[in-house]
Amino acid sequence: MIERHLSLPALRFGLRGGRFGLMMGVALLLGFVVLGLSPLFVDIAPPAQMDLLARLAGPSDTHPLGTDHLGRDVLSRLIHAVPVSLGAAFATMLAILAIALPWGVIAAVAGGRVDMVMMRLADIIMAFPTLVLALAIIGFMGASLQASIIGIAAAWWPSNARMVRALVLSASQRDFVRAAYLSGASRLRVIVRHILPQVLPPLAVIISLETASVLLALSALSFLGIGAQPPTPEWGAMLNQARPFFSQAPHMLLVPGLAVTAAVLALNLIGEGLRDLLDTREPYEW
Amino acid sequence: AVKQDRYSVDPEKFTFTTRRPAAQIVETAVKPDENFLPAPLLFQDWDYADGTYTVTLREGVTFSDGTPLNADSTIAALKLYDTGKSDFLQIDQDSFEKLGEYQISFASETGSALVIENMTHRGTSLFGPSEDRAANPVGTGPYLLESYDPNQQITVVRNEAYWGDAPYVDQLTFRFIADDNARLLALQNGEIDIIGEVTPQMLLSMPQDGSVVLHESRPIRYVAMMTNINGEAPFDIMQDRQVREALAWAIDRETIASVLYAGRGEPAKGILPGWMFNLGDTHTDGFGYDTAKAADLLEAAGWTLGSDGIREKDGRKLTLRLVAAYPNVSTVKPMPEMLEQMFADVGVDIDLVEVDDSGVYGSTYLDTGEADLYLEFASNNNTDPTYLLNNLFTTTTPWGGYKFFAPGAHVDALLSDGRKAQTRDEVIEKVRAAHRAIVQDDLVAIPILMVPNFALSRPGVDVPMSEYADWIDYGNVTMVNQ
Amino acid sequence: MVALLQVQNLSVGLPFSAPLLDAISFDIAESERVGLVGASGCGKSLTAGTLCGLLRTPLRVLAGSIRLDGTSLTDASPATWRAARGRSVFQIFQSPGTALTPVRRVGTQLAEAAQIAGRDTKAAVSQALDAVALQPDVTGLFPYQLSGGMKQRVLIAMALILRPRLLIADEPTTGLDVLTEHDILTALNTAADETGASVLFISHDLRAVRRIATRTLVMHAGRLVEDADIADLAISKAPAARALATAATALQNPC
Amino acid sequence: MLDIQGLTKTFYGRAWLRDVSLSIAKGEVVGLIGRSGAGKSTLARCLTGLETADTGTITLNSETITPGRGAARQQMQYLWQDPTQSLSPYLTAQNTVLETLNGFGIGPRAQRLKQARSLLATFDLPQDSFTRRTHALSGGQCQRVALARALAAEPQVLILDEPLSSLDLAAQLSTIRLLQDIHRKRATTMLIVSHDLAPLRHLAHRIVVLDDARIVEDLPMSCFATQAQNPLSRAYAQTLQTDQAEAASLSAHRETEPATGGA
Amino acid sequence: MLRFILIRLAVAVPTLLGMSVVAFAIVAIAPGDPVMMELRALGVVPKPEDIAALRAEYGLDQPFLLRYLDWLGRAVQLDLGTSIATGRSVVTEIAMRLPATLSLAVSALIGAVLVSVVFGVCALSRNRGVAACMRGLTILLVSIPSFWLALLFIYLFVLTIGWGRLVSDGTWSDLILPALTLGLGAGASLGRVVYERIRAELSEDHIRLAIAKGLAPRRILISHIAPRIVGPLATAWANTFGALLGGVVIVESIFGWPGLGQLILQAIAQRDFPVIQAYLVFMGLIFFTMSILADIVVFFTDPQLRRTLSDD
Ligand SMILES: Nc1ncnc2c1ncn2[C@@H]1O[C@H](COP(=O)(O)OP(=O)(O)OP(=O)(O)O)[C@@H](O)[C@H]1O
Ligand SMILES: Nc1ncnc2c1ncn2[C@@H]1O[C@H](COP(=O)(O)OP(=O)(O)OP(=O)(O)O)[C@@H](O)[C@H]1O
Ligand SMILES: [Mg+2]
Ligand SMILES: [Mg+2]
Repeated sequence: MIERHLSLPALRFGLRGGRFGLMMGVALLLGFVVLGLSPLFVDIAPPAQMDLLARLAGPSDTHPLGTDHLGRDVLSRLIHAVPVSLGAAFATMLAILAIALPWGVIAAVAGGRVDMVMMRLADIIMAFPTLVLALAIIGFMGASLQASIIGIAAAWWPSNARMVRALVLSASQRDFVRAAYLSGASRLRVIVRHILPQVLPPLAVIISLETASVLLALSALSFLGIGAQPPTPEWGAMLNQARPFFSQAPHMLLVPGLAVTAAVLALNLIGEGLRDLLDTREPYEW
Repeated sequence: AVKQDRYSVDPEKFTFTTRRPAAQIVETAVKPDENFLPAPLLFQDWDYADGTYTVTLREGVTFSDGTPLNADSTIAALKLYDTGKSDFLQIDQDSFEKLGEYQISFASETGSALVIENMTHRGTSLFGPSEDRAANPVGTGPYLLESYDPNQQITVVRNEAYWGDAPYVDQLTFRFIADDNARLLALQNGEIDIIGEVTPQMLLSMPQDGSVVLHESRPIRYVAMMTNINGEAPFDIMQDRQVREALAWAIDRETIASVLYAGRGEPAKGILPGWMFNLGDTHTDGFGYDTAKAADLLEAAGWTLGSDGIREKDGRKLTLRLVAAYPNVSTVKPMPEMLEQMFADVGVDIDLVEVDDSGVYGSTYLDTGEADLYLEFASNNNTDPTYLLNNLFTTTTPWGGYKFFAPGAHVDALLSDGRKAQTRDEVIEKVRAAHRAIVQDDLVAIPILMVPNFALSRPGVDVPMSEYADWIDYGNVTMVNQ
Repeated sequence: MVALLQVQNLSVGLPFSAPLLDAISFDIAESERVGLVGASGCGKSLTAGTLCGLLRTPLRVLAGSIRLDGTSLTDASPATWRAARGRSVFQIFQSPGTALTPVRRVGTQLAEAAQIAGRDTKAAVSQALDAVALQPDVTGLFPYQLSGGMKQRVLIAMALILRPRLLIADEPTTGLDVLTEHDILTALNTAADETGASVLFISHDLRAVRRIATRTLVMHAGRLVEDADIADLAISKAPAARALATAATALQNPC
Repeated sequence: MLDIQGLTKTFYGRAWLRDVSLSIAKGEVVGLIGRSGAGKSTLARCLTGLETADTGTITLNSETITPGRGAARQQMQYLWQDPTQSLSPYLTAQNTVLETLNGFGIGPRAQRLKQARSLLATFDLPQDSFTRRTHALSGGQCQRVALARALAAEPQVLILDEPLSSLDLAAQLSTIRLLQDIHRKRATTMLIVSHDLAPLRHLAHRIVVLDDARIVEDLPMSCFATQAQNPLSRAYAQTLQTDQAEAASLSAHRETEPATGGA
Repeated sequence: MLRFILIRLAVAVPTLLGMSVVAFAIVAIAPGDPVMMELRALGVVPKPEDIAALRAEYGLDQPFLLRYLDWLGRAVQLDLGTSIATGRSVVTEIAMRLPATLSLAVSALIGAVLVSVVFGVCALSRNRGVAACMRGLTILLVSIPSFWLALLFIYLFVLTIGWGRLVSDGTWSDLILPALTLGLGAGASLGRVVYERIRAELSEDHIRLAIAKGLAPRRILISHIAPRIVGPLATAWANTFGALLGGVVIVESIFGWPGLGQLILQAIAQRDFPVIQAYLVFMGLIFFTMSILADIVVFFTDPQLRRTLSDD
């Protein structure tokens, strides 16, 4: 009869698939971090160094992943793109959270008319397809990585604000939250000590899944040529440059494509894995 | 296949936007000859004296609706043109006079001696009277509009009543494929026969096994960097001519030419090709590739090498914003990245902006002067020798010109004198002087390459190329047996 | 005579940790009504769930055997379980509020049971509703339109329709007021009388157990500590059983 | 002392409380019974500000109060129907009580932790459970912590929503003892909501029956069994009698085995 | 029912108005003068009078609010202005492209829904191997960038095997590859939702009762789980449809599919302001229609909601 809120058995006996996935995801992400840091320790050709005689060359000893249309080393570009691509995704997510978190929390806590107005405003932005709104914003700002970060963040935050609001709302309706207020805790303390701890774990899930989507969106923009500008090494931009040569030099297309997929996969695995770990529901088996 | 549907149904905008497809349906008054001098087409003969043009029309030409081309219909067509928003010819509307059944006269609003020369521009094609020029364009050309599927394709069929030599091809279909890559792949895949608007990337990635054939004209398009000589800080570095010259010496044109445009480009000394208008190429000296000289020039200008390999002066880094946009990035790609590398070798840091978007280009960078260098790919696609220089480098155009790279009064004077000069020689004289000022003395345009006009086709197709893309005669494409 | 349900040395728990049910053994004879009592969290619901094959995943049977009506259900295939459920064993759950599917009408859910039992739908449903003193028109209602007591009676009606050999009732009256509790227990007795089913009645309240059963199993911390007549609990050797009896007495007597 | 006048509450067009008036004297313990869904909890929640009544006034010591606001937040404390759900899983038992002491500024700051611990100790909670979080406590222990928290606020009125129904018998018994104890020591005014009359015999001075959103009976406990008029009240009185009869059968053994008495 | 829709529409009005403001403002406050843009694009040498005349024609000399009200007034009469680039009315322009985009988005959605059910249900399979594989595949498909997948498909199916064409003119056979590209990723994301939803239902008490009754898994899925999850799923479908409409931008340009995506890309590049505005408004409208449809599904599948909303 006694239901536990944070069923710890799940954490203790986490034997579900999520565990494995989470570990894979973390390993992949760590792999990217190591890859991104490797230029500090290993001697790697500068990403912009051109070897115009060795253009579009396939994998070889000197260029393990081949060269691009300007004879630049694809591996080096791939590695130097790690901080750019992942960094941009995290920066975007940060920007999204910077708006969505206060927006969602304030709307949920204030309730009533404030909540309604804030959510209507979010609805308005949400009604436009994210990518298109981002395109429009970038169109007016001029193409650059910063512009696409701003564009994506501006078009993306409302859905996250909604999620945050829903989380805070359901967290604040728990009996113990209202009990804490009635037995003397100040509103601020209720938010910080009783609501936030409930919200953080699911938020971690949302953040990693959303960062994955943001990474996809950013690379899509770069692929369209309106995100990161050459010669900045960035996976989406590398794909954009690889496109004309994709029948001649498929490695140019495969390598960054796989990198994007792996990075997005890592974030998704982490998100799903966390969700599985936090999942207190235990489905019946039929 | 061509890149974009520029067809507009707005009658007032129609003239300038139909371009290639409409070129088969309507004709201009004159056409460019080998040396880019106007040659007779609908105008048989013309004469200019004391500000008045007297024109004799070709006889026996009829519009596709049966209206004969005569003094009345020609004046109507020219007036129709001028009622549009594109007052490009600047003909004095009140000056039209019918001198005979096939003879008219008119005058220029601005006293220009080059109105006829400007009539080789496809935008000035003569349309016959028609209620709806979009659905039913009436022209004198070799083809008739068959069907128009907006943004997808335009099909034209042979006009059996054409006054001139009948074209070979019965029917032409122009497909619009915006994506450069898709255009090439579609050609490779046998879905289309010819593609226009060929980019260097397409040439780089073009299969070398003969499954795609390259057609080219004489070099006509220039690739050059316009320099912002009137910018405000932080875009004021290019005001120093020494820096401009240093950059000019830092470009390895030979390498670029051999890598890009399938090796078909040539290192350029200017932005007008020497063969055009018999300009010759002795009036400019050009710049070689000499990094030491470039470094010396920068040193002399006070830019000394910093520890990170980037030059600096008074604590300020030598970072220049290079915008590559006109007419779209894909026409020059990947040249900006190569330039960036070359400038890095002499200690110049480039902040590269690629915008595939003339709108942003104009409003964000060009009109505001918020860049140091503007990489452009264009040509004097007109038989008016002053056309390009006047449009880009004077302050006397109706919109005030692109003030950030106009050298000033002396070039303004040269070009306006040139436009009003009574003899062709005098015109060319002035153009040479202005050209030299622009690309050599004042160096507001750093020339890089001179590039032909390209088309790609499947094997077995011979395309009669023209330097001027709008004048490629697709109707006379021939099949050659191999 | 062989008992209907034989449970031997049944242990249930998470793998690699101390079992939550520890070597439980008991029998229930045909048509017998047995009570199962114990403090909160001692493993009563777990026992009931195990008997229906409704353990949630990481939990599982660690040892022991269950035989129902001659069939062994330990390590049975899903199909065997499916065949046993409903007709051989059926359970009424602790929380009536959420037990019925919210989006389907009560009638449909009862009819579904009739189909499983292979009985004439209309007759069986109306007969069952009558037996638990519900109006026939509840069939047209959705669960949210019923009170807790009515929902619990619908579940008992479902048991009447299914006619299982063994009916498990897991605290069917918790959260309901005493008056409703009284009605439910009456209905449960009616159901058992009509179908001749054996009943395992689970509760922490001896008073409720007394209305259904005499023989009572007492659980404490996952073990079965007593199996006796309800009246004998107060003199049981097991302290847990005695505590229960004492508490029940103390609560019912004015101080 | 606590005076409720004309309280009305409707949800979705249906009235769950209709013109409910009730006054409770200082130190009095009132039992509120009724069938499931009669509106008992709704009444209790209206008194603590968890719901806002549509109409009606509540006065405490002749001052009109808004439940859950201002001083009323401290003066009226509420004990949730499910004690485990009303304790934060993020706080230890002693921090839960400390939060209330801090929140209402009770006692000198430096003394509060000690105060919290001694309060918990008076509720028979073992020392080692003070620093445990609620998920490591049993249901009965949770309820004690919740009670300790409510009393830490030093309220004038304590409202308990079915304090027994989620507990097993042994826990019910000890909770009753505890409440009796509290009342003896502090003479706190209490309103106890229950759906069963039996346990209230040990606690309540007065029984109020709520049915169909109205108060239908209001009698002292001592004469409830004999004087109740309303059919529902009679039915409740009836359960008392059958219970007593059945209890007799159990106590028979008790007399033969006196050693078994415990708790 | 009708009441419900009316209420829903009434609630939507302020949001729709807000949307129109955003659509209008995004363009109005954008830097750059559309008139100069247009003239430049036309290669025209304009006189200042021409510029002024053109500005007046587009009403650009009016204050913002006036322009907005005027635009809105015409918009409700379905007059969204004239495309600067083509001179056609914007409504015609959109109507011309809409069928292609809708057929692409709808077929991708249908495919995605089917795929998602397969993914979702298989991921819950009792066979742990199958379940793990399905979940893995779902996550993988969610993670693959659609544009990259499109290029791989082109490489594989068009260039290597020769099944499709690159230049599509809107015929059905040309739809398969783009729809597949769009649908797979969306299907995988929806599959996650299906999986989550079914899993949530499977831990509900009422499913426990259904199992205890002895119902077969298929019956439980169809008659106890499905009616509970179609509501939330419909909402997810509506959102996915919105996302697909955004996603077509890239896929259309890769496959040369003549739809709205190409239109908007071009319009943004050319600053064809009336088209951008109309497109944004239009997308908002589609989104709204979809979410109203989803709400109707929710309304129909939740008896309690149905009662409460028709009660008062
Ligand atoms: N999935 C699980 N994982 C770990 N422990 C569990 C799980 N399910 C139940 N338990 C534990 O098993 C014990 C027995 O639980 P059960 O639900 O059978 O108790 P109960 O006797 O029915 O109690 P109540 O009277 O409160 O219903 C409890 O201590 C509970 O915490
Ligand atoms: N926030 C709410 N919104 C809508 N209806 C509500 C709300 N709170 C309570 N109700 C309804 O009011 C009715 C009375 O509820 P209340 O909790 O007061 O009953 P109760 O007498 O305490 O019953 P129980 O003995 O089951 O606890 C219930 O039927 C419930 O559905
Ligand atoms: Mg239980
Ligand atoms: Mg209640």
